[in-house]
Amino acid sequence: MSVKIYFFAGLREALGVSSETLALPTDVTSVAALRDHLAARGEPWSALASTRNLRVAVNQQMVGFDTALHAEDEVAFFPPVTGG
Amino acid sequence: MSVKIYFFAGLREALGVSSETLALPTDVTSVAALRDHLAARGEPWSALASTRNLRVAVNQQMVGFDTALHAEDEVAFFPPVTGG
Amino acid sequence: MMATHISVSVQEADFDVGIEIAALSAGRDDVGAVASFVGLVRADKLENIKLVNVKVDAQDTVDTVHAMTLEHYPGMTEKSLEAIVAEAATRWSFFGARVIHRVGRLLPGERIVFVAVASAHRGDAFAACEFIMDYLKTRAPFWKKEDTPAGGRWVDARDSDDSAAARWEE
Amino acid sequence: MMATHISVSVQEADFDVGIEIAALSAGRDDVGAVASFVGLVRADKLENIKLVNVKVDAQDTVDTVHAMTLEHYPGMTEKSLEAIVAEAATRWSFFGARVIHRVGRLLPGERIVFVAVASAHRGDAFAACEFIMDYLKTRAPFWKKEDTPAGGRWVDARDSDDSAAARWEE
Repeated sequence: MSVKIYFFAGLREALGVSSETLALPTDVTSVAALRDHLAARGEPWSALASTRNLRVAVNQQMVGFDTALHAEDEVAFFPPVTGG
Repeated sequence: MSVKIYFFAGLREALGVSSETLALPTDVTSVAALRDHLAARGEPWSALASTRNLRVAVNQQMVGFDTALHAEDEVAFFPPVTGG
Repeated sequence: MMATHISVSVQEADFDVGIEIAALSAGRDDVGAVASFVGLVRADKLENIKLVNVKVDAQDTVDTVHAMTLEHYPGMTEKSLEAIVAEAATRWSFFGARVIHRVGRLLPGERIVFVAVASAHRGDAFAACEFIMDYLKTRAPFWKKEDTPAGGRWVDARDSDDSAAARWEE
Repeated sequence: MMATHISVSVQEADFDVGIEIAALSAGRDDVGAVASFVGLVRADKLENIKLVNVKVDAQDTVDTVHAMTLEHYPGMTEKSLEAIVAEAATRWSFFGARVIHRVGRLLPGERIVFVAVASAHRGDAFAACEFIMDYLKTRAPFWKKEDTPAGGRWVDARDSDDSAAARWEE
């Protein structure tokens, strides 16, 4: 299955990427597994591990990292929001 | 001494007068005495006695009826304010 | 430290809300928050008067248009509003406040009162604005008269707004 | 009973405060209160950046003009703001609410956020407006970046606003 992934703010800048569509390996079935899968790409992707209090949303809802992923999910990683 | 007297709202309408300048008898030295002095004129001035919770201001400050009067004071009688 | 700028108007004319709010932060970069309030004449406040209008057909709705007339004490009203704002300035920190209150005849849906407070922080702006409104609705020298088919009727002072103002007491 | 009208915009463009406030009561006579809030960019929020500018003469004040850039999560930001207003509608009674938040590059003194709530009563309007603002300042998906002479710097999430939002928790 594939998911659409977004990155925002400092994380987006660190990665140099704002979004990508990714076909997931079969063992990547949760948000945490996806984060680790991306971070394992090496620099600059290790920013996903080093971003303090990394937050994640699935289908535009803030969720925990144990959340399961489904085909066509929209996943977004970002630092804590600073508000408006 | 003389004072300037104002009447507002329902009291003004009941009296048919919005203001007058009055030379006070020497025994009228307080707000209460002024009210009684005016009410003693008979109809429609007895409205000053019948207005529920009659309020008074001297020189544009709300005061009690025992407040002393001085020459050139501005005295205003009115019903309780209804606010804006 | 700059003095708090207080501006109070009691007038028959309507006012421009956007211009008034913008004026409170014009030319400065230290205002982070402008809280404001617009009060309007509500038709249902006068709805008891509707009862005396027998509604026969659609044409009769013309008869159920009500109005109110607001009287004030020129001079004292402005002073009392300025005093309210000055008291707010002792409780909260803000740069400026604008109060406009209309008098005369007003129809349902019309703007009647405007209060805006400009501060660095939204907490101060909101609290001062609401405080000024609560006092204004209870203690400022205004008297309301409702138009009725039988003529004008002066509104009695109410208790509900007094309790809103009372919560600010120590 | 009419449904609460909720309108949320996230946009780069500035907005007209007077028009927005007037729209909430246009054509109706049951709105007695419109509480609103305008948030502006404060220069002193960025003042730490001033320290790196050595001020030699009056001409140098040009160098101390700062800016900030606001990023959001298109789609989720609007949804979260609508959810905030819907939650407010479960707590207080109001007819309509309007939320506008700007994104992109903003200079000190510029409007950044607008919230207005129209209700029959001022207590509901004030409380809902302040509630929406408190949540908006803490939980809505916005990220602030300050322009500095050395480049942009992302602002860390703060705790002070979280406590403002926390007071609404049961």
